Amino acid sequence: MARLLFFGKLADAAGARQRDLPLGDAQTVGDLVSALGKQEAALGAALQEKSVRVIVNEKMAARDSAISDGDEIAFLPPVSGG
Amino acid sequence: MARLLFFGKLADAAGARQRDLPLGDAQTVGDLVSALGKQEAALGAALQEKSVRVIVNEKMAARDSAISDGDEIAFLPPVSGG
Amino acid sequence: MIRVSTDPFDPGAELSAFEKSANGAGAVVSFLGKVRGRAGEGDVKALYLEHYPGVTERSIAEIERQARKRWAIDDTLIIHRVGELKPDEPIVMVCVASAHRREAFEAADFLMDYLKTEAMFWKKEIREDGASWIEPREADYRDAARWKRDETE
Amino acid sequence: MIRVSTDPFDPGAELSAFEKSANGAGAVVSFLGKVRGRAGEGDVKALYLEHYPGVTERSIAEIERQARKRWAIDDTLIIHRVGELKPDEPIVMVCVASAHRREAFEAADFLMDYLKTEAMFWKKEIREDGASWIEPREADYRDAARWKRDETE
Repeated sequence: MARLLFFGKLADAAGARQRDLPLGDAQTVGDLVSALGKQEAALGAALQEKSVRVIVNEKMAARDSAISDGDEIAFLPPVSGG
Repeated sequence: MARLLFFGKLADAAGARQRDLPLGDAQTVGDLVSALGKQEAALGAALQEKSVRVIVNEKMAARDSAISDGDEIAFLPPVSGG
Repeated sequence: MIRVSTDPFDPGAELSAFEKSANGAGAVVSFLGKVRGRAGEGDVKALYLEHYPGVTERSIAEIERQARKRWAIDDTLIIHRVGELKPDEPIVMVCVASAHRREAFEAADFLMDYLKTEAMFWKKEIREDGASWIEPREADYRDAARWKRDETE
Repeated sequence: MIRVSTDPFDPGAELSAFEKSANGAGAVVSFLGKVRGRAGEGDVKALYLEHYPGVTERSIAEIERQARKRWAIDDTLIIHRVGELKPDEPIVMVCVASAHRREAFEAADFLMDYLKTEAMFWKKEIREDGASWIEPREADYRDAARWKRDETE
């Protein structure tokens, strides 16, 4: 089980700001996004956008970063502060 | 009689911030500075510096600007605000 | 100091405390951003700001570290509101104290450009006719890019 | 608003009043200059500032007019102390409100550069070892020249 966090417009796409999910066969961030896309095409497409950054356990990660049970995996759309 | 105003270091050179003075033969700012310089060489030299600006009756003036009785003639060294 | 909070803040009181604690600095530049009541698409009823607690604060600390590397800064203050904000409410404030005004101006300018494009906030605009998530404008990216250009010159 | 006065002013209170009256502006930049207790030549006991009443205020109004011509400014506040000032006392404050932060930053920066080199003030530094009239540094003239360069580009 991993904890997924969705920020900004990605929370709208996911229908929640947070989701606890069994990782199944997914070994990387990319695997996880693909698996999600199979169930929810719109969410998968939103997460696949190049502008979306991924943070695993509060550290910047890439699509091929390894993930495992207990991880906190955050998906970040382009920021807009100030 | 004209009123002369000296600002900043020029007041030190003149020994006063203000001086009321008969204009005598002086018809321009330049004449007045020359006449002052004959009595007070240091003051004359200070007023003659190119960086010194002259304001007559609150309007920017030049060395060849005409002056007459009742004028307020101000001598301004380089400014330093802020 | 970096403060991310749902609590409103008072810009005058913040500047007052900052400039007093920065005695000796000579130059203090502040930037204050307030919620605008009008956007391109109509009247704004509110903004809603989200952040990633912990990670957001560290992203700001990293921006502040970069500023301190580039300019001789005595002190900084960075405040950012999150949650729901109404028009005219202060949303962000940056103060920089330095010995010289040029350094203070540039560092504050830099901090704001980077807060707009790098700090981890997400902003939703709530209008009469609906709501939408805001992304940096082209001009914001251009502003931030000025500092990168400088680095390579 | 332009204010030249021997009275001390409170930067926090000034910013507070300014930003509230500038509601709708979105961006407020302030610059605060304080008397520094150290100069190149030693400890500064006090500054003494002179101005030419009436003429000085008009020279500032002319600088402000130029700023409004160049940038979309909602409002400005320019405060300058004269008379005797002690270290750490606020000496000058400039606030600019605008719809956009870039305009507010540039206008405040410009106003300060011109206040340093064009506004009619004369400043005497009173140190332990004597007193001397200050003139703008080479860097001040260079800073002010940036804006003239821009005009011809």
